[in-house]
Amino acid sequence: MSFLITFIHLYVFWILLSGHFDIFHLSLGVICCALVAYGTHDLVLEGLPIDMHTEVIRFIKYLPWLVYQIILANIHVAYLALSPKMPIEPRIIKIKTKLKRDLALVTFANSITLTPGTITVDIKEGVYDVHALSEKVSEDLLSGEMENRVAHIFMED
Amino acid sequence: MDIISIRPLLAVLMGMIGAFFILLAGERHKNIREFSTILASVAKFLLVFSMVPFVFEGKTLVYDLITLAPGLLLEFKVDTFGIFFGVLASFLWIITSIYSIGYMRGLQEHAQTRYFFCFAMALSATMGIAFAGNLLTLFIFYEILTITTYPLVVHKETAEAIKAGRKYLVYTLTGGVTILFSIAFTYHLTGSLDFVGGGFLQDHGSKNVLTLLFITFILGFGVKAAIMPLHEWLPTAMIAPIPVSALLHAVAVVKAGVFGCLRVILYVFGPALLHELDLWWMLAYFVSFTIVVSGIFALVQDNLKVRLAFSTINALSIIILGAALLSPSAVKGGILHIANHGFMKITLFFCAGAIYVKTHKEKVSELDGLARQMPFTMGSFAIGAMGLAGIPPICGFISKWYLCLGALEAHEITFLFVLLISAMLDAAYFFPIIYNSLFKRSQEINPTFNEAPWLILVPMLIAAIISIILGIAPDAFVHFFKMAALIGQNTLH
Amino acid sequence: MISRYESIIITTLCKLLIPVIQLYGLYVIMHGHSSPGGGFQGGVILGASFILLVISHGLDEVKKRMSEKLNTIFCSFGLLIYAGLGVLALIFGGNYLDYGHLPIPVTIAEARYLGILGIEIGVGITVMAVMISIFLDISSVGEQE
Amino acid sequence: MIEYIISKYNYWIYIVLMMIGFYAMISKRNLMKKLIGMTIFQTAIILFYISIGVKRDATIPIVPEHSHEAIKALEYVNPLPHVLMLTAIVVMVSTSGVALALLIMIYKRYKTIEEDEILKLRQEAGA
Amino acid sequence: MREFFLVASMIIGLLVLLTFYRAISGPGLLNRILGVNVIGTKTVIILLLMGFIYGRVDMFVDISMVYAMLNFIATLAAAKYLERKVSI
Amino acid sequence: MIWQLDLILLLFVVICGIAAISVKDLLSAVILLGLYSFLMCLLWTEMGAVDVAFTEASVGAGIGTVLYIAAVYKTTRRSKD
Amino acid sequence: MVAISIFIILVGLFFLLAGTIGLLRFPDFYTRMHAAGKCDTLGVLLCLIGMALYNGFSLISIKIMFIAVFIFLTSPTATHSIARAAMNCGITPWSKDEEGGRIEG
Amino acid sequence: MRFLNFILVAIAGGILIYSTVDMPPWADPSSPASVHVSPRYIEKTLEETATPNVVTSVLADYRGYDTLGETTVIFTAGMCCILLLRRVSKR
Amino acid sequence: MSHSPILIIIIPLISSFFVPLIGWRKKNLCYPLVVLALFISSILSLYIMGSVITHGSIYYRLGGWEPPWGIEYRIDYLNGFMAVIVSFISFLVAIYSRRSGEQELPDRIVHFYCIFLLLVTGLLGMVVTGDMFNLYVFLEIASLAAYALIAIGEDGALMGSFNYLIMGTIGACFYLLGVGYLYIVTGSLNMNDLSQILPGLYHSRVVRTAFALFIVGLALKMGLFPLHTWLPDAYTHAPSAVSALLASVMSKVSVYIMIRIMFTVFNPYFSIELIPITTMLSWTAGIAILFGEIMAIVQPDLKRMLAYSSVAQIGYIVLGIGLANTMGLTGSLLHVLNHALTKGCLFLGAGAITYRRGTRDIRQLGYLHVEMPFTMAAFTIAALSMIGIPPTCGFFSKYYLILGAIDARQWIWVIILLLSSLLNAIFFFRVIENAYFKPLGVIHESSYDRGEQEEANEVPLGMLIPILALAAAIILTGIFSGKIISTIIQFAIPEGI
Repeated sequence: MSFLITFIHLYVFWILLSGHFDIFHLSLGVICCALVAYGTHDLVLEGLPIDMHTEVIRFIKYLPWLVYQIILANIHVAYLALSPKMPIEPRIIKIKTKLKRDLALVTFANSITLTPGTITVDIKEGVYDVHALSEKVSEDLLSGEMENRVAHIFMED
Repeated sequence: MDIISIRPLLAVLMGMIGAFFILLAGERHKNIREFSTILASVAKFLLVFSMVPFVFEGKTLVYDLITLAPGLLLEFKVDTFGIFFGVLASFLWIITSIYSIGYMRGLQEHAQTRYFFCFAMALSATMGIAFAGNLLTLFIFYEILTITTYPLVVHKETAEAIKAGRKYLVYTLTGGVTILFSIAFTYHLTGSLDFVGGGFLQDHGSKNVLTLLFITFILGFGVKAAIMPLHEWLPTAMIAPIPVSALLHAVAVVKAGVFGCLRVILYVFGPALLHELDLWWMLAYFVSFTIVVSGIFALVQDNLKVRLAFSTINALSIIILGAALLSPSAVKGGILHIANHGFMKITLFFCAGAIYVKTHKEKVSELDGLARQMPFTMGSFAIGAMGLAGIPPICGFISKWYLCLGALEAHEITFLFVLLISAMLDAAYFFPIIYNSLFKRSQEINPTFNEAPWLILVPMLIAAIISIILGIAPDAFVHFFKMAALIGQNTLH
Repeated sequence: MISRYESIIITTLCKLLIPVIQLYGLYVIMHGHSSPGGGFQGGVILGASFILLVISHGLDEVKKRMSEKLNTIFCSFGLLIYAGLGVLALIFGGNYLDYGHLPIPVTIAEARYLGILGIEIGVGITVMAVMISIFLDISSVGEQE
Repeated sequence: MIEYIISKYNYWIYIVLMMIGFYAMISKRNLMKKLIGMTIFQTAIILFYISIGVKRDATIPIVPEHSHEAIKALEYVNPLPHVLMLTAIVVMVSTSGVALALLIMIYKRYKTIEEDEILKLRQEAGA
Repeated sequence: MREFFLVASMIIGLLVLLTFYRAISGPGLLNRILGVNVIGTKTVIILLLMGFIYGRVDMFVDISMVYAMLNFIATLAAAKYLERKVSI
Repeated sequence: MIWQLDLILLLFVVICGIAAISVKDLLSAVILLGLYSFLMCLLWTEMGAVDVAFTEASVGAGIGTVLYIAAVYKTTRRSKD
Repeated sequence: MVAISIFIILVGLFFLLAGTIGLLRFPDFYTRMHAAGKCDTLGVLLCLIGMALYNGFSLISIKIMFIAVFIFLTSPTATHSIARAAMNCGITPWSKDEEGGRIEG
Repeated sequence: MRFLNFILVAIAGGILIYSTVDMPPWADPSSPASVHVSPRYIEKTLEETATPNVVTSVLADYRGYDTLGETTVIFTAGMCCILLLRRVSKR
Repeated sequence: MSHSPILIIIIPLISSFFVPLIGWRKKNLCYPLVVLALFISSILSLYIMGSVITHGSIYYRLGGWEPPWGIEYRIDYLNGFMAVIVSFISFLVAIYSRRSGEQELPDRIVHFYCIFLLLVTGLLGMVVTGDMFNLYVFLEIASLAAYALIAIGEDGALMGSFNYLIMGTIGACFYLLGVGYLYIVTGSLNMNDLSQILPGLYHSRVVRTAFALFIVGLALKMGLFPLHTWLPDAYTHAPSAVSALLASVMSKVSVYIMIRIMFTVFNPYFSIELIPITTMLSWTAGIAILFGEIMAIVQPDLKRMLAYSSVAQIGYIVLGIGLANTMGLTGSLLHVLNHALTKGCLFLGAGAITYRRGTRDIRQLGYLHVEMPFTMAAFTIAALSMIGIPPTCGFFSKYYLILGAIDARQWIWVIILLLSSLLNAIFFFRVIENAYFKPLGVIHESSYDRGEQEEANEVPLGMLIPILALAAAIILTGIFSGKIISTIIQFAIPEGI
């Protein structure tokens, strides 16, 4: 099962990569994807959920929001960098999270890191160490909106 | 008139085959080892001897083995001079073999296999030198001779022996290198290295170049011929066992050097060229110096073998002097002296060996009254010594006579005097030994009859007797006299 | 450098990335004809994916997927494909490495095309295996005695 | 003169790079530094080769697959140096690999990778 | 349009030059890693821009993608090194 | 060939090369070597050598630097020069 | 379309510039990391989108977007790993109060 | 010693720079390297090997033997590393 | 059999792929495979030599592409001669390597064989190829293999190998750069093609620089005097089979390339008349001879002595090239063969001595002739060949070199050659003296006493046979050197000298 899922995803990727749609290249793709999927399916799908469909859709819905957040924060950081006084107040904040699954934890952590002004330094037993560049971004983070949205994706809310 | 014959090759190989069997027999089967030594030596002598008639018919036996280089063969050519040396060396090997068996057994030496092996190889090389048809072949066997005699020189394996071996190597290899250079240069000049009676270097190269070439040749061969500034190795090498000194340092090795010198003088440069370049008298003066000085050196030596060594140096230079004078009689005498000196000197060395085996004495001063204990030995010694001093009817007289004649023919009175002085010196350093052994008494020596073992005694006596016979009838057996005359004819045109 | 990376972020992400990288490596090998890339580059990318696996998941994970023995076999096998194709051409009457003589029922040019593909695959396999083995050897010296 | 400089500058830069690497290889005492120099050296040579292949106003050496026009060689960069340099890069990587393996062995043996210290250690061991 | 991409790539080149200061002068290892990482990301863009300049972007995408995928391996390795060895 | 980029990149490469051999910390030198390889890759792409650049990209980013880092890891970071 | 893509690329370039300046100006390693890793992310993303737009809808554009995805995946990971390493090495973040006492990574 | 090395390097560099004088100008389309052997590769690659990527076709076909050597180099390197290092890990 | 030029390369190559595979299951099978592969290869090389003699040069197009575009194998007398030397000596060394390998590297024998085969492949590939770049590739195969093989030797081998790696890489890179310089002005990589294009460009600085780069690069690879610094360490500490192979074959292959480049790719007119390279080569070679031999005299370590002697012998060969006349080159080529045989025999003998005695100190070799009579006999023959005693082969090459020097009217080389002969004698007779005529030194720590040593304690047959074969070959080559010259070497000398 996990083999098949991996295989299908990889094959989509292959078709997008390969510009050739003749039988020869497609069958090459089948062989290659099968090889890779055989080698790595246990690795990839270690802790993936059963209801993948919903999660993917939710994740895709989550992306625009994330991009929006990134743009907002980015402007802020650009301002910080370019303003002559450089009004930064770096700090480390700790966030206790309710997320459980690895993937959710990672998504949240990477979202934090992607959002300018905050970097996940470490995760230890459900506590995030986040380095924040200024008070504004840390408050945004502490408001918990992002965590809720991530939790929503992975149905942990 | 060249006959293609495998005999020269066989004669050369015989020693190697013998050596192979010696190695095979090893230390375990002493009798087989020694038997094969003798067998090989006899076979070799017979082979060489069988070629003598051809030479007298005026024919040359030729055998081309392989091409060493384009236009340069490893070739054997048995001409008069070659057969002369070959017969001498192969005959002396027989008696030396018998002698060495006695000597080695008598002293219970170590590493006898190596000894006999190297001996056989050295004789093989000597034969190769004798029959070499060109300079390169000669040189190849010359170097093999050097290498195979080295283990014999260091046979005793003491620090002193090793030192002597080193000295021997340094001298001879340097000589070899010089010869190599000369050969290469000759090849460069002429494109050929084959011996031609009367020389082949005329009209090749300028005068200076040829002079240089001659000097390097003589320096190269002169090392083994122990011409005076280059003689240092010979007395040192006397540390070797007596048979080694006897055969190799009195006959094979040094004679190979002389042989090389003569080949160069007579067959490479040739009398005409040497006259043209005025090199002959340079060489003659050079060796005259050696003759006189070595005689004087010999006088002051206390060690019997070293005294003999200096006597050898003396005799060798006399031979070269004969060749250098380039007059028919001188050449004849010089060449004859190769054989005569060989027999006489080997007698003397055998005597020294016999004395050493019996009494372990090496010093001249210790030999007082020995004649009573070892009459045969001292008798032979007397024969050898008288021969060297040129007293008739021993063979040394004949050669010296012709040498003197040659000096007169060449209108060089100086060299006549040199020869006479050398004879006197010879007498001066040998006769006291004889005198003392006969008439002086010593506490250490037991005056009862106590000769050396027969294996030692017999060869010694044979050598002494042959010396006398050759003195009475120089043309006996293998016609050494006739050969020497022929060589003179062939080369002096 | 052999143990598992302790950060969950890294392990998880690498887990997701590795198959993609591997597939990309294969893509590069297979499409060397019409776009840049080829056996060596693809092989290196494949090797890099395993190196990434070592870094993120530790040595044991890799040993499970690519044992030393398998690795050695791959090392030789890739080159054998290459040299073997050459020998095959030799047997079928061409010169060594003359793919035009391979017994494939297509035109000579296409036979060469396929021959090139074959050797690219061989090169890729060897390069991957060797890169893994070099990295493992270098980074595991003295750690598993 | 200016024209001369302009027409050759690429070659000169490669020489400069190569000399940097060369200097590091023969003059640095740290073995790792030598290896780094070696990489720079080899890369400089590769740069030189690639510079040979460049043609003005030419594109990368991948020809269009289904074009019906005749292919003109002048429109494409010379591919041969690229091929050679692919091999050279591979050789470079392989050499680095072996060199690093050696380096690790040296470190295991001598506990240092400074050449002079190793020499001193070996002299002490020999004396 | 080629000119625009050229200018864009020149601008990024200049940015790389600025980043170079960080990468070379440091201070320290981590800043260098950071600088190199940043340059790596910029490289991806320059590669693509060059593809547009040459007009053959389909050939250059692959290289960029390699960088996008593999660029962080070295960083990870170095970071892992630092996790073990405390002294800098 | 794009000579404007060419000039800039050549300059970078030289600076980077000098930096890589003059840094005392070996790990930094290795990192700079990785940077050097990036720049080389860019340079070669710019000269039209796509395949070479591809190789350098994969080697520089995937294997070379990592190997060096592993080697430094196994040996030492300190260097006298 | 071309104009839009040029505009987007220019914006992206602006963010890249801001990030670079931040990289140069910020006082310590962690803050620089914000500037470098993050401003870049958006800048790169915008540049890529601009180029994809310019290229039009084709497989190439999809590949370009793939590049963006990969950068989004790898960039935070790399940043995180460095940050973690720096933290584990005991580098304390700079803060306004104790300017002198910071240790550089 | 350093100085000596520097001199050595300078001499080597000097010689190399000296020789650039006679090189064809950079990026010259009519340089010998561009007109002698390589044109055939570009013009004939599709016809002879059906491979649009000239580098690949040259690498794997025209000069395929070089590539065999190249792969052997890699193989050698791998085996060398195993030979040098793996004994340690096996014990 | 028309494919034999490629078969001599790919048979060892493919076998080397199989070695690790087989070694995983059965270690014992590796050795026969290696020996078999090298045996076939050497037989084929003989066959090739034969057909070169009967039918002239052989051309082989790899991949079926005609020369300037594809890679071509072009085997003429010079090539074939070298191929025979390389394959035969490596075959003998492979036979030898079994027992010594078992002792020196017991647990790594499989990969040792694999790399050994790769080394031979590289060397053979360098020899037969007719393409400049292909040569570089095989050069690197051989070099990498050599680095690793040296490094698995004893204690000091690591640094030796590392230095070799650095120097060798510089050398190879110079070579590569030279190829590039030729390519930039000619656009070709094929040797034959180059030799036709180049004469018009002889006044170009690029070509001259390329030539200088080749010479320097190859001099580094072969260990010519000022660039020899890697050589003694590497040869001393490498496993004995490896140092035998490296010293006897690998340096010769570099020499071969030098000859090939000087006289085939460039023509003799260029190499001799236009630039003073021959003079420089002969001066360096002369210094190398003296330096190497003087250094060899002071070495207490047998293998180190041999290594320095190698430096000197490389000097001989290069001197012959530097003389650049027929005789000199004949001597040079003959010395390539002779030194390959001789040094092989000497290193293998030294390995055998180490195998039994566990020491390489020359002073502790006492009574070796009783313990290992055959080995010492072979060693002695080889030593005599080194010194240049006829009828061993070393004499003849020296003779030709002297002739060459005389022909060139350069007396200083004559003197140096003659002197070097004596210097050789000094250090080889030191060994012989110690082995034959000196009792076991008191320093010797092992538990031998005089009574025990009288027993022969010869090395195993597998090690002995190659040594004896080489010794026999030394004498045979010496005796038949005229034949060799008239059938092979005189045709191998490039035209126009």
